[in-house]
Amino acid sequence: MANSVPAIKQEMLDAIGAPSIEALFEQIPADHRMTRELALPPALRSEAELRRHLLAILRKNEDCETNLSFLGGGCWQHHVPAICDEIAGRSEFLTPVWGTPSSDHGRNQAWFEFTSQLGELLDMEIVGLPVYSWGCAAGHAIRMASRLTARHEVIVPRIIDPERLSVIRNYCEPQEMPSHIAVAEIGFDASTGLLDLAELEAKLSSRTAAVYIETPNYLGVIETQAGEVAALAHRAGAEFIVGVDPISLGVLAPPADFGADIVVGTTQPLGVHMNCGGGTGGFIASRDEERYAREYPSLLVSIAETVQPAEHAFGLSLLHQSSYGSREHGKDWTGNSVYLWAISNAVYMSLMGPEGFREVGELIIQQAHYAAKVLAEVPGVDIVFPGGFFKEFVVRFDASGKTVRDVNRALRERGIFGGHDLSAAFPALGQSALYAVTEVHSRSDIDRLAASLAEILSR
Amino acid sequence: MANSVPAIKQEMLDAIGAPSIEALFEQIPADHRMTRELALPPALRSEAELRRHLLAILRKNEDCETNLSFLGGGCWQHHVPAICDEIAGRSEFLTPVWGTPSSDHGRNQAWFEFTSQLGELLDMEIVGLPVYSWGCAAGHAIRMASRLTARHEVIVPRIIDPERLSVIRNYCEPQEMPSHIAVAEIGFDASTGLLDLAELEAKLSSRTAAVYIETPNYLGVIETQAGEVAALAHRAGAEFIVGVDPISLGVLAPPADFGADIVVGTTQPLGVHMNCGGGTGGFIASRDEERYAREYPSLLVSIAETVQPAEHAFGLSLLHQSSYGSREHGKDWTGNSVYLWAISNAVYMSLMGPEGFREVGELIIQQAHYAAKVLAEVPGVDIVFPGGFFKEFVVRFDASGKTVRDVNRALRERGIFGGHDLSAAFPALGQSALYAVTEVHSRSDIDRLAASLAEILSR
Amino acid sequence: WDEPVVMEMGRRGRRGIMFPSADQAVTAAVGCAETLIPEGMRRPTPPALPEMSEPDVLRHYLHLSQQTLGMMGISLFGTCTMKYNARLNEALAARPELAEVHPLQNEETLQGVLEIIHRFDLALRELSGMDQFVFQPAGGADAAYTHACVTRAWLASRGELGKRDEIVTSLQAHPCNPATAATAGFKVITLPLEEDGYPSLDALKAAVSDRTAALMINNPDDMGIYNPHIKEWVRVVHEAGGLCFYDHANFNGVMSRLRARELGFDACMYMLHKTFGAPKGGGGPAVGAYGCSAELAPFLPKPVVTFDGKSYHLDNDRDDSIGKVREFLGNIPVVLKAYAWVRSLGAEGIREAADLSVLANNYMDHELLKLRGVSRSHPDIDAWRMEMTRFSLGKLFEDTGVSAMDVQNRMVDYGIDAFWLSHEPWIVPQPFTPEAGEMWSKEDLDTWIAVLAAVIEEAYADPDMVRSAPHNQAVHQIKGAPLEDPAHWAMTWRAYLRKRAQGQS
Amino acid sequence: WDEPVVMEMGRRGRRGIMFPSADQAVTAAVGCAETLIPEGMRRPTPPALPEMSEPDVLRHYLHLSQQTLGMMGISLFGTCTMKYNARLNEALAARPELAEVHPLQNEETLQGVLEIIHRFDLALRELSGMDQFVFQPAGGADAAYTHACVTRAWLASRGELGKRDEIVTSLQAHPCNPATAATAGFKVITLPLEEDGYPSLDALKAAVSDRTAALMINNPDDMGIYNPHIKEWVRVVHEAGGLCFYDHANFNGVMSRLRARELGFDACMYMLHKTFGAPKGGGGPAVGAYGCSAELAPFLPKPVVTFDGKSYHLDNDRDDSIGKVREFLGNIPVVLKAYAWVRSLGAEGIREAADLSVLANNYMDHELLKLRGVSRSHPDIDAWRMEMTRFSLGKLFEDTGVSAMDVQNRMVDYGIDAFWLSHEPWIVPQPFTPEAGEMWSKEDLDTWIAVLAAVIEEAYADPDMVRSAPHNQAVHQIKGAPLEDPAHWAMTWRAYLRKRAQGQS
Repeated sequence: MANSVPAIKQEMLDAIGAPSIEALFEQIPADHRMTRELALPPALRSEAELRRHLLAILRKNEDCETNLSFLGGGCWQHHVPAICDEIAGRSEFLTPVWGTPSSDHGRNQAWFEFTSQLGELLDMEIVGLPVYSWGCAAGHAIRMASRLTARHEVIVPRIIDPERLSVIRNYCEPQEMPSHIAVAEIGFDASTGLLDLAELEAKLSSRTAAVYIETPNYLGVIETQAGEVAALAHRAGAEFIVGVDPISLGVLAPPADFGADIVVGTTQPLGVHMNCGGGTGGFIASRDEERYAREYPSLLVSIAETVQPAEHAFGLSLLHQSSYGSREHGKDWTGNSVYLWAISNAVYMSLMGPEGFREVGELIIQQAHYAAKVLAEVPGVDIVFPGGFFKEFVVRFDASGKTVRDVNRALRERGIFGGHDLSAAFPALGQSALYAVTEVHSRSDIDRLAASLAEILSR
Repeated sequence: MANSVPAIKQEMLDAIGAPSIEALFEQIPADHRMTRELALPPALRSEAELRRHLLAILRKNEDCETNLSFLGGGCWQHHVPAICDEIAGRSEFLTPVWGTPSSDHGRNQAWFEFTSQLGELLDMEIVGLPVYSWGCAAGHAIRMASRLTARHEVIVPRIIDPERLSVIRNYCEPQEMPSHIAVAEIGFDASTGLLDLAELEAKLSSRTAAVYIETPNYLGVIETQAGEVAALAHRAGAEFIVGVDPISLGVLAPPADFGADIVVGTTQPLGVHMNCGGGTGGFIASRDEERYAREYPSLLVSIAETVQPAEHAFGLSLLHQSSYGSREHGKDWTGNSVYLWAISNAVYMSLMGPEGFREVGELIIQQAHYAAKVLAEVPGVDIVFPGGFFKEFVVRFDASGKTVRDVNRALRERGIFGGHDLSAAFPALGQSALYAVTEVHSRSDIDRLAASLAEILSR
Repeated sequence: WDEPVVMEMGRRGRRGIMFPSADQAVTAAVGCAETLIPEGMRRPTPPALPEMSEPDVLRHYLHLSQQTLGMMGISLFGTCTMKYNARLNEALAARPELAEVHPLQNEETLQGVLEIIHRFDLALRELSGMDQFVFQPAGGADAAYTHACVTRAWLASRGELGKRDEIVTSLQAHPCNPATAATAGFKVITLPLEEDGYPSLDALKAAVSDRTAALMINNPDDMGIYNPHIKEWVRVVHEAGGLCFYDHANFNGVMSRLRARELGFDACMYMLHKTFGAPKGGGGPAVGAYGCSAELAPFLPKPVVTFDGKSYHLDNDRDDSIGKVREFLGNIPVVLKAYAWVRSLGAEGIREAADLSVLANNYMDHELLKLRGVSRSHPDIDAWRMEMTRFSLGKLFEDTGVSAMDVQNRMVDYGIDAFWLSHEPWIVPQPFTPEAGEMWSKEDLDTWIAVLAAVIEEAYADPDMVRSAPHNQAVHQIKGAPLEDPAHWAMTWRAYLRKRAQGQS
Repeated sequence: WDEPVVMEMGRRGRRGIMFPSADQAVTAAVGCAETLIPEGMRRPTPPALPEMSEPDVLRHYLHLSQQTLGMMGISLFGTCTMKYNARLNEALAARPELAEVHPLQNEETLQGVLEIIHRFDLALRELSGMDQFVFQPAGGADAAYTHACVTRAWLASRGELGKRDEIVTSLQAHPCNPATAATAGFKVITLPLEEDGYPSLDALKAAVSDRTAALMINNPDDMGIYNPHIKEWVRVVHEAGGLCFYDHANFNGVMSRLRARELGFDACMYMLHKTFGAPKGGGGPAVGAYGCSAELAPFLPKPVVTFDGKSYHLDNDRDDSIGKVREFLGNIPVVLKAYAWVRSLGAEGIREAADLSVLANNYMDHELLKLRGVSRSHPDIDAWRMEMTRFSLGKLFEDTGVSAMDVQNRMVDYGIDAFWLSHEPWIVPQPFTPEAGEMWSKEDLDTWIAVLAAVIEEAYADPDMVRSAPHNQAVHQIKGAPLEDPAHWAMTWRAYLRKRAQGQS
């Protein structure tokens, strides 16, 4: 620390006329003080020692670069272009907190480019700065819908990430709370993974604030009835909220096209490493209608003129409705989120362009279907929803007599991370796992997986 | 490529009135043309594929982070502070070639800070921008001395890196060339590794342009007679050139103190990764006397005033004497070198300060001696020059009956890179290896080496 | 750089990054992509994204980075404890051993991650006296929200949920406390401040009742004033049957000198992206480390990392857990960086950091109060302030019409990024709250003071010039009104284009 | 940033980076450091280096980086073929699998490095027709020097060393050719240019003799003129008993269209830090890839990488080798980046790059010649130029007194870094040599042209303003005279301090 130098400390003490540093803590009563020294591991003051210590710990991880991974389920291994890391790692973007619209101009512009490009992918005119995660975005969107409709029930699909659902339930508050939003679930067709529309229709009512669905859903299936869901929801006076993986939108229709009012989703696939889940981020988007705009909890960056003719800058809109502006009267709350990743996302989207999103979408969907096909040929393996998916699909091992746990252990021994085990969260699917295939996989990776599974299951 | 778009190509062709791109190559006669397409491996146009391909190759290397390495001999594993990489990797410093003193101001200042800080370490007032390597620096310095003295003989120690000596011999030209500089070698004391002063005195003459020595020398020994060498050289009217490892200079006397006229050495230890030898760089320094200045082949950056009062910038001095300015009449030649590493070096030295250099020097010399001591206790191991060294020392395995090759193979199986095999280059030392110990080693690393050797040699 | 918005850049057909076509065997097996997409779910028109080359994208964002001042100058952004973010930590966090780790990997393959979590948990337990920490909350506010959720679960376990429905806080507590309490469904009672800088004990006693669920409070607050009755406060709330949550946003000045649990608190939170040296990233990725007593630990979000002496485990088998406040384990790279920060300092270094930050603030305080037009909150309290002081430019504003925001705008012209004003509501007029912290050198602090002095002189000499600042930044002062006007705000380029076209028509 | 020189920064006692003390067992075993240093060899006084904190060092160099224009704007630095340097390559080269590799490791542990070298060797063989490449030369000039050394060895093997002592080159060959030839001990014969842009065949015939060791030449040269008689030249030199070396500095425009060996050359060199997309780093680390015929291969610097179909080897057993021109294997990270560049393009991409660079140059040529005061060398040659054109601002200088350097200085005010003037000697007055290359977009080229046009207009309107440029850079125009004056030049801060003190006394 620059001022650790004793002479500097003394200069400062002399300047202020304090007898000692200790004296400066006079406000803290004696009986509030910690009575002993902190017992922490010894300092590693040299960078070389610290580096070595940390690296030795990190090396105890296995990673998806050394191993071949088919894990997905809300966090995916997509290719991260090198310049995403380069830009997000620039000291200028990495280290600041908050300045003025002029001193933060570059960063604010990058944020605006995040919202603008994501808006194009989504066909939506309002995109907020990211929130913590997809689940948090969904939770906020449901609360927005509840405020917009003054209703207190949300309908969600049974096929949903249990973690995300848990987040949503927390945002919906327990039933003892006055603003509690009841969460109703609707089932799915066992052969296709599509929503049970009859059940939806039965559960929709004048109490329904929102219908929330996802496409592709948590088990990978593209929801072909989304337009009908929208019509049903709107007929009931409910908001229609759709969760989406934006990397699918080069080839899949944006939810606005089939009637979504609010769109949420993840930002991680757009140029952010998995980071053991630390790459997670969520977005909220909607049409540019004042009723929606005035319910956003997140920060909103807008382009605006400066005092200089023909010059633009970027500033925060509607800050007053945030918790910063209105404390407990604000819309939910906001705070530090994952704004650095928004810059990575902006870089990613400008590298991709329309063609990049098309190419990556096509490659993913083809490879995922190829994987499903070759796995289906492995004795003992079934594909639960064999068509209509994007990058993920469910693999059932019941016929093999083996558990997912056993299969995955055997795969790990071969340097492969098998799909995420669904047996606890979706017991109806038996011994099933969620496999994700993306553009980082090659055909030979998939063939290797199939061969390994064939070997493992034949034992 | 930005202009690959067919419409852009056509716009440009239209603008210039050319019928086709092919037509633009009209200057090349038909019989000069390659008659077939290039046969290169298929393009990996996607970054993801290219990354995977390159990484798969790189992973075939073993490295000194995963393994415990005691290799040195001209390239050393020292700690590289993270901000050295950060600064050298900044696009602004990484990608430019050459601008004006104003547009390159930041880079030129960083270069001046390289020369200025190295000048403090060396106690020298002129430091050139780096040349390719220590050997190249030595070669140029010897040629400078030859021009300064109009003599054509250089005396070098027998204890010298054979690679560096080969570089020097090339710079000294074969005897058939009119400017040939004869290279005489002087031996060393077998028990101490110090120079044989009697032999030096015998070989010094009015033909001697320069005496070149190194301290610590190639086998690690600090040359305690450097002052006497200086006196002898100067008495003969020769220039005294000293090669030095700058990381030693926090604790060891700078060569200027014992009479060096020109100092050369390596820049790699100052914040540059080994890079499989790609971190190599060399420096040339001297007193600020015009006769020396006017013999430099390298670029020289000087501080100077600008047209604005009280403002400084940095420009090239004496460019006219370089090959750029004078072609075959210039001082040797110059060209692209390792100027980016000069920035890493500057960052390193400003992080280190006097205390950092003292600490690192003390730690290294203590650990190296500790290593020599514990290795000496291993049956079958002798330390050839058991005292007076800095970070390297020679380990002889003759008593064990094993070759260095065998020992090193066995060490490799244990994740250890043993010292560099000297048996071919220094047959007089028997089965010996040059071990390097630096601040990156811990005591337990050294103990592990000793235990491994004990185990290997006891078989 | 006069840098266009990326949406205006590029040319049709240009490519930034490409992907291979599927292997022939893949296409042979499954057909082309269109056939795999269900009818009606294909994207009908491509998104109107820019079409750029890779070098152009890089250069564009390099330019934007250079137009971001932040820590390139001097930033004493109060309450955010601007610290040095060691590049070593960035280099390590970027390694595949962390960056390419999937959160759903088997725990056997996550031993490094879990070890870091566990080791850092132990360090925070030592710093706070709490019994368990989790790092799932993705920011300080999220940790406050977590506390509100934990409070609900705790109340539910005692059959008091729905009965105890009030959370007490103070006017000076960070807005995230009342906001997250309200979002979680609680009523918020905000205690006003007295002359001594904190609410009175009597006010607290009047506020608590059998409806009290929890107290959520900062201490010291961001005025640098320490509530010496805090132990009594905790006792009062506990006696009323509520929990006490310590928002440790202002931990920097008290590190090593007091521990939340020893003061009686049931839970606390630290911001790893502030106090613990991880970079702010302009607002995350962040971590609000949430720690609590053994009594509350069963309610923590899951999983919790455990250590059996040999290996680390993810404990998901926690029936009373509130579940998740965010998917996965938390922003692990931030935890790594915070752990690195703790290890680089050790106990002595942490104490030194607290010492230096309090020393520096009092030095700033002493020098700033010499300036014309500057005063501080609670002038009657003559005790040394903690690591921050709330100042006021009210007098300057009265004298010149130059506001604190105008001063911010002018200071950036000197390479000094905005100071923090104050959270809502303002206690003093035209507030400003610099935080010196332990990183900045005395020279930097002196520069900061000198720049403020210069701007104040300018304000008295030429207020219009200061009010129209900045004058040498990438752009001039933004107009504020359009940002609040539905006809003009434009949160995306497509909204801007539409409104511009409408405005022109 | 008004950034001081680092030597003026910091404060006594401040620390940037620290090292641990030696382990107690170490000190117990060997004693303290001083006792280990031989008498008289201890440093008597510490070096007067700055004493700074780590954040201050980082910030200082970040500031300096921001004051370096380079590729942040548009840089068409002729002969240097400014290219995009893919960040992917930087990320890969920085990985420990390369950065932490020691060059003296056993070859079994270097298989990745050796594979890259071998694969790239094969690629260059295909591009050139040569039989073997080495990457030891650490720059283009070093490759020329290598050729001079190889020539010596070849001559020695034939008993002609000392007899054949002349190397022939042309006035337009890069200065490194005559300079390295001279350094290697050869006499240099420089052929003048004729009106058609290259020396006459007759001049060559007159120059060659039984003293001719080699021809060292560029083609095309950096005027964009291709010598159509080059095959005849090679024949003439070969018949005289000399070698022919092709300096392929200007390879970018002819890639995929011609091969050095097919034209008869015995050796050639490529600059990987230019033509092959590795970054320049402001002047290296660089690689001059040197390739030659089978006849010359025995003389190559050693080791040479070989492949036995299974693994890669370092062949050091080469009796006729010239040994080393630089320690170790070469700048391997640069080789990796160049290999990555070749693989990212493939044969078609390389052809496209050549096409685009020639197209872009002719587009520039066409547009620049419209500008007042601009002409080009050899105006009588109306053929399309190759990838560069040598222009002249001689007319502008005559009309206004504004020189090419003045124009450079003014263009940087517009964010366009200096163009290349010309190697010595100047063929035309006030030369300038932009090279468009394949990376820059047409929009960038148009901007470049527009800026030059604007500066020319300024030169006619207000020549003093242009002559005193730059006006909005970090610093103003440097004074040139002190740089050449022994009383004033100061290549280090300590020299500066001494001379300043002397000047003041």
